[in-house]
Amino acid sequence: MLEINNINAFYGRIQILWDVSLKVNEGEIVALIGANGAGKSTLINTVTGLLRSTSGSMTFMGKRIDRLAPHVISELGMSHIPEGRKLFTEMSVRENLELGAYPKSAWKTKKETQEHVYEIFPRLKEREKQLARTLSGGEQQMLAMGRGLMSKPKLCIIDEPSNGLAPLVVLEVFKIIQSLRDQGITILLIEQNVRHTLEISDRAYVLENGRIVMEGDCATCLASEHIKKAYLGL
Amino acid sequence: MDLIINIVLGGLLIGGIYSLISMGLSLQYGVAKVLNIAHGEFLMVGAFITYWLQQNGVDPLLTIVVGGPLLFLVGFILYRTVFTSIRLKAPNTGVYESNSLLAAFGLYFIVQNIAVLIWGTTPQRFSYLASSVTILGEDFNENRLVATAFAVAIGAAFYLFLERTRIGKAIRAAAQDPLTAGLMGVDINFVLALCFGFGAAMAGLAGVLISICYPITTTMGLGYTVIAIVVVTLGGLGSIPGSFIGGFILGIIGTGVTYWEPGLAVASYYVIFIILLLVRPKGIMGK
Amino acid sequence: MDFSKINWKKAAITAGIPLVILIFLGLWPTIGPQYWVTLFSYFLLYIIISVSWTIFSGATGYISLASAAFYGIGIYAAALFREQFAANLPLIVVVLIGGLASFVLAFIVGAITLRLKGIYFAMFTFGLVLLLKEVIYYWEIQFNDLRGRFVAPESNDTIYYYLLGIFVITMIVAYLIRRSKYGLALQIIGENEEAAAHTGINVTMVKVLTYAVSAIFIGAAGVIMATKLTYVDPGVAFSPMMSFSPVLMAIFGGMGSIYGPVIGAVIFTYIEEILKTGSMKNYYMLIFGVILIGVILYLPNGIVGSIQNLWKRISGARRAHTRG
Amino acid sequence: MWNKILKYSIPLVICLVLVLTTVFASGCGGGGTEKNEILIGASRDITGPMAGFQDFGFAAVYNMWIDEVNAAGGIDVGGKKLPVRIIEYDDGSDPAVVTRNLEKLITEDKVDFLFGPTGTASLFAAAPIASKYNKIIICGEGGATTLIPKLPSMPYVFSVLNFSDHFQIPVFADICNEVGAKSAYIMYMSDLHGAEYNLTAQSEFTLKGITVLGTKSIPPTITDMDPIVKEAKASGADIFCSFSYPPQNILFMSTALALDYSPKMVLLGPGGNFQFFPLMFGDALQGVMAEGAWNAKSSPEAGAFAAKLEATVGLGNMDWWGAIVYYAALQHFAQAIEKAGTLENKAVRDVIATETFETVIGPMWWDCGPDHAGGGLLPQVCYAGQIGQWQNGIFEVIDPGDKRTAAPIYPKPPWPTP
Amino acid sequence: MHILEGEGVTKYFGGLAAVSDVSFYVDEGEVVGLIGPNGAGKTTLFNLISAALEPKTGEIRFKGKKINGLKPYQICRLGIARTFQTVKIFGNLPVIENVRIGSLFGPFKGLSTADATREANELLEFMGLSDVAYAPARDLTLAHQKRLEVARALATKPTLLMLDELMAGLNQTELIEAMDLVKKIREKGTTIVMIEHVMKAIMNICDRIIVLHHGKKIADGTPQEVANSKTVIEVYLGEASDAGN
Repeated sequence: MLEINNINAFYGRIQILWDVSLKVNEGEIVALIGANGAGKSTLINTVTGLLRSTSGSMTFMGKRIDRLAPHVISELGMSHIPEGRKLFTEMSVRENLELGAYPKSAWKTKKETQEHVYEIFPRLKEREKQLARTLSGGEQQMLAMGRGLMSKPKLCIIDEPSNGLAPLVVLEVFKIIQSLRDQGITILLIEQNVRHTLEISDRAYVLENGRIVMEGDCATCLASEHIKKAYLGL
Repeated sequence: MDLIINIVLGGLLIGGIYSLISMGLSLQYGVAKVLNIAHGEFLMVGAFITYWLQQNGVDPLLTIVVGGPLLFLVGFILYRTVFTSIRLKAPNTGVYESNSLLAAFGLYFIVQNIAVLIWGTTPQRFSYLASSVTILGEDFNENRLVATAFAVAIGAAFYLFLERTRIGKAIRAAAQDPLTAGLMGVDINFVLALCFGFGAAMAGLAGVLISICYPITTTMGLGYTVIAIVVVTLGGLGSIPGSFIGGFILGIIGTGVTYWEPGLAVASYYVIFIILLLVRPKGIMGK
Repeated sequence: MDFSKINWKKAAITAGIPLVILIFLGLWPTIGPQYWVTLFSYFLLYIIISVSWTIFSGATGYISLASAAFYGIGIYAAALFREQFAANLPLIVVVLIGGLASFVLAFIVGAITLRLKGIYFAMFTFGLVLLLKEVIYYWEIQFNDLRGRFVAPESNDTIYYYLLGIFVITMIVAYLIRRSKYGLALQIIGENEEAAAHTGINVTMVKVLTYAVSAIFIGAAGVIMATKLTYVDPGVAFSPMMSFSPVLMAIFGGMGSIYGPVIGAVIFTYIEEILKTGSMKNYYMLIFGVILIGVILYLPNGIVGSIQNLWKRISGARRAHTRG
Repeated sequence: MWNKILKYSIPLVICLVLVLTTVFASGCGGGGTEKNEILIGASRDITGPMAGFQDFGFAAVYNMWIDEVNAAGGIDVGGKKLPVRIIEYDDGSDPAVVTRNLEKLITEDKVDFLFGPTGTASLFAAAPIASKYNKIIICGEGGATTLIPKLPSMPYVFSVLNFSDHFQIPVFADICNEVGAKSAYIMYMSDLHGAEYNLTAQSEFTLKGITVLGTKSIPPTITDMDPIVKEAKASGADIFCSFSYPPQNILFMSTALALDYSPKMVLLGPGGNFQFFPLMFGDALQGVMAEGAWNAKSSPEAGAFAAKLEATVGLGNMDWWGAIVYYAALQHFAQAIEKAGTLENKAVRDVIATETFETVIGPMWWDCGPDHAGGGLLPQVCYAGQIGQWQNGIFEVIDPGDKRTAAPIYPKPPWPTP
Repeated sequence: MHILEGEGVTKYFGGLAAVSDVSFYVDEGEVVGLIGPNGAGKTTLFNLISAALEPKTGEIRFKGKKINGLKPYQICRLGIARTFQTVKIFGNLPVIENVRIGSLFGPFKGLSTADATREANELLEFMGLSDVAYAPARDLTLAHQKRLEVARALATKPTLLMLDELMAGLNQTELIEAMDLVKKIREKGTTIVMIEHVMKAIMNICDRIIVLHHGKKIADGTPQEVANSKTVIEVYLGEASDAGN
């Protein structure tokens, strides 16, 4: 579904990504793991079109996307749930969701999609009229995810959903991610909470210093000495 | 009591026009991040188009249908050609803001010069609904009443547009966080150009209404720009409702001070302005 | 310090060129035609103002629009102490008073606006200019039955040499600040104020003091110009163009080097002169506006910055060529 | 090779620039030694807020005058007829730029004489510069009493226009007494012009038994006059005085019409006496007064001049305040040059300051103080009129005495219904 | 002797306690690790100590003297230097200038220009950055930028150095180099507090570890003690327990 081949990317004059290749198949949860500053955000920004790669190619749903503007890519069915939620804090829950359905195709069916999102996150329905900034951390994450679903995406990129959440809430979030997959949404999950991520994912890539240093199914990764030492603190 | 009625109602009657100008600037400055020094020039152009059409027998209020869309188009094209290019070339927001301020200055010079060449600098006026209406025992200009009604209607229509429509929501989202709005699939360059265009259109509409009420000159623009900057600061940068309310507040303050000492009316705007910046730079509606 | 040969040559050039220019400027009233002495006075005035503006705003990125306030304070110092037909203080003392008054005003403004960042600082300083203008207008009319005041005129040469003196001091101070550790501090405050504070810089003190010092020259220039204008009123003294001109000039010339604002000021003043008095005088604002937008679109680093970039590209290409 | 060129190019470029500047600048300063024209310089408000005056003020008159003079072959200077040419620079009504423009005109363009700029503030900026360089300046629009004590030290400044205590307001107070107006409300612009008119009016009115019921100053930036008009209406004064400029006078008229404020007597400042006012307000202007007046009925000469001016600038640009005295001053000026027989400023000035010549307003001379040593003002007797009133579309002179062209209408009729 | 002490330090952000009633100490010569999940309040605590923020309640003492209420530059001149989670170098300046700034302004009595240059060269040598001394700082790799930030902090002659996620984003080799660096700095006699996510580094270098979670201190002890603490494991590995609340 998403295929990234040997891309390189720079911030200013510093090269951040070095020959990164990555593949997401339909119906999978693919985990992208890496420490702070490993280049995960840069990779995502490149995929979503905020940053131009200098070489390499990216295809999504069989279409080249490396030179497309962010809003065009999102119209193709890719949704990015950004790190730190990035909600429109001065707008209501409902308006945040509506903005998620901004692409023209999604806007027409926004009422039904919204009902669907409320089914997944019943708590959002209760708080429909509240301003986004008055929500708790967990609710905000749910709103961010709900907003991401409003465009009826085929691929959902979820960036650090557990960031700053209490453990119980984290579990809930991960459960929801699994249920999304069950509804047929492909997911690229970027996380620091390595253990949980690997438990729910199908495959994983490990990004270090802008390079993919390991890829494979999650059991292998969990068993790897490198992962244990570097990320699990064992 | 008479005095209070006069101050409050009189203030509201000027405030409507202030609101309209300021909402326009708020869109250009709060969302598109262009401190448009030429804002008042669009107003002046709107006023003179009305004057010119009126001289040729067109009802001034009908000009709203022509002037608004025309200036919207001008603003939209200006943003797409000049300011988008400045934005894309600037390494950060600070550089974009200062460069677009300078470009707006250039625009100010250009528009002003063209207007002087076409219309000269003699003050102009025409008579429209020039009679008075008695409200609560006090006389008020009928044309002010009509202008304020139109200003409020235009303001309310625009507010509904922002609240209810897809593009309106995108504009509000872009005002808060343009990057994330982009993530939602909003074409930021288009939305910002739209904002600039709407800003110009509102200035133009305010110009139409001003020409109905007051004498006009080709050099009046800058004064209104300064008032708009004060109101936008008063209401909070980027807050459209803030600018709307701020306009009325400034109108009332201005009228009140005029009753007491007209020579200090303008000074009082600046006093409010700099005190507000010191005490509450986010404005009355900012958080 | 590395006292290698190249440094000496460089030092000779860096000290020599200003010396040549200074001698030229010093002799100008004797070799230049009468009006060109006046024109050069205006060059010097705008150089002083744009360089002073750049000392603080160019380095820190805080756009100050209060130049007109400092200039106006200087003008009013002259109006009060160098009146026509009155017992007056010596001109040099009034220049000092003007500079000092501007210093004090800038110090107060700096101290109370510390909280304001970015565009808010710019707006505050601009509001201040407008407020001063309105209040002084009101005050003069209400309490002194005056609109403007007459200032004792000075000869063109006196005005020129005073401006030249202020210009030299301004350039030296700008150069020293740029070279000293305070210049460094200003520059890194502009880059990252937070990190600067945690590196041991008293950000508040550096900012307020430099701002106040940079205002001295603008105020002093105001005193001198008042003797040239001979009639001043608040509209002349606090003309908003005096706030915008230095910004336009500095950006036009480029703020990366000390020459940028100088070149910007000279070119700007000269273009204005040609346009206003030439056959295109009815279109000068139009042409001026087009030039302004053109520069922003096509020379975003200013004239000096663009030349430097070009220079780098040429010398870079040359180096690459040598290597290849 | 390239290295060296690049290294030395900076000082080379700088030296080149310096040399070129000197050469270019000295080239600019040159000019023919043989005089074959009379060069007059003026800094005018071509683009600024007062640029309207370019069409109907002093500029309209002197342009017509120059055309006339040149059509007649020029001014006779020592037996040789020299044509007149004017150089105008734009000052955008910024007095600071006026100063700079005049210096350029005097020192670079080497003009022989100067014509005044637009507006009182600019005139005040121009007068000391003209004095500094000893250049004759004939001033048009603007002037204020503050100038009078300065004039002895400015012998080259000749200010044509009449201002506040310089005869207008005393005459107005006499008219008020004549028709029986008893009380006044004064609105004045918070600048020199307004403040002086206000002060003079306050003392003149008190002197002549007219009560001042209210006084308000307005800033030049005023956009809304409702509060003042309402207050004036409430005061019930017989007379309303607006000592301000055309934009404010227009604003006052619009506001008064809309709020139906029609006092028995309305006196307007500049603008009220220009022909564009009746074009703008039509019948509503019946009975409205303004300061400074003349019309085609003032004298046969004035009638001929009015016809000539109207043919040149059009009816809409007629100025019934200053035009005739500007023209008279120029006629006087030309005769003074011919009499002096030179363009040397000192000689010409002495003639201007002492001689009386026949002009469109009759015999005209300058009041230059004791021994004719200072700058000049026109004596009261030279003016065609001080106060005018619109009567059936004509700006009638209503001064008591022989200048009067029609009797004042009092009270003025109420506003016509729209 | 406790070189740095905190007592009941509390800071709210919009009603939420980012740091809540935290008491801690650091002894002279120690290397103390500060760990906890994202959002635990570690960086906030750093900001409170370095006076970027002011605590709502509680007291922070340095060498026995109360330091809250001082300005950041005063803290720096007292001898507390810090680095930032997201590097805050002066990108347009050459590397050596970045370090010189530290020497010129940081110590209680700033150095002369010549001394500062000499010292900067020494520090760059020490940090292994001599090769890039005249390059603009923004052109450095992330690892080098982090080192540069440490060098700048050291130039202010601190007795206490606070490192915020020095190891984040480094590869294995760079990680080992960074760990060596910390040890070297410590050998010079500088006390160190470090926020770190890389467990290997923390376990390896630190004498003592303080664990924060949801703004509260939940553990304080030697690496072994912390590693064996049930609460810490639960919090860190996200087991289903309610340890944080």
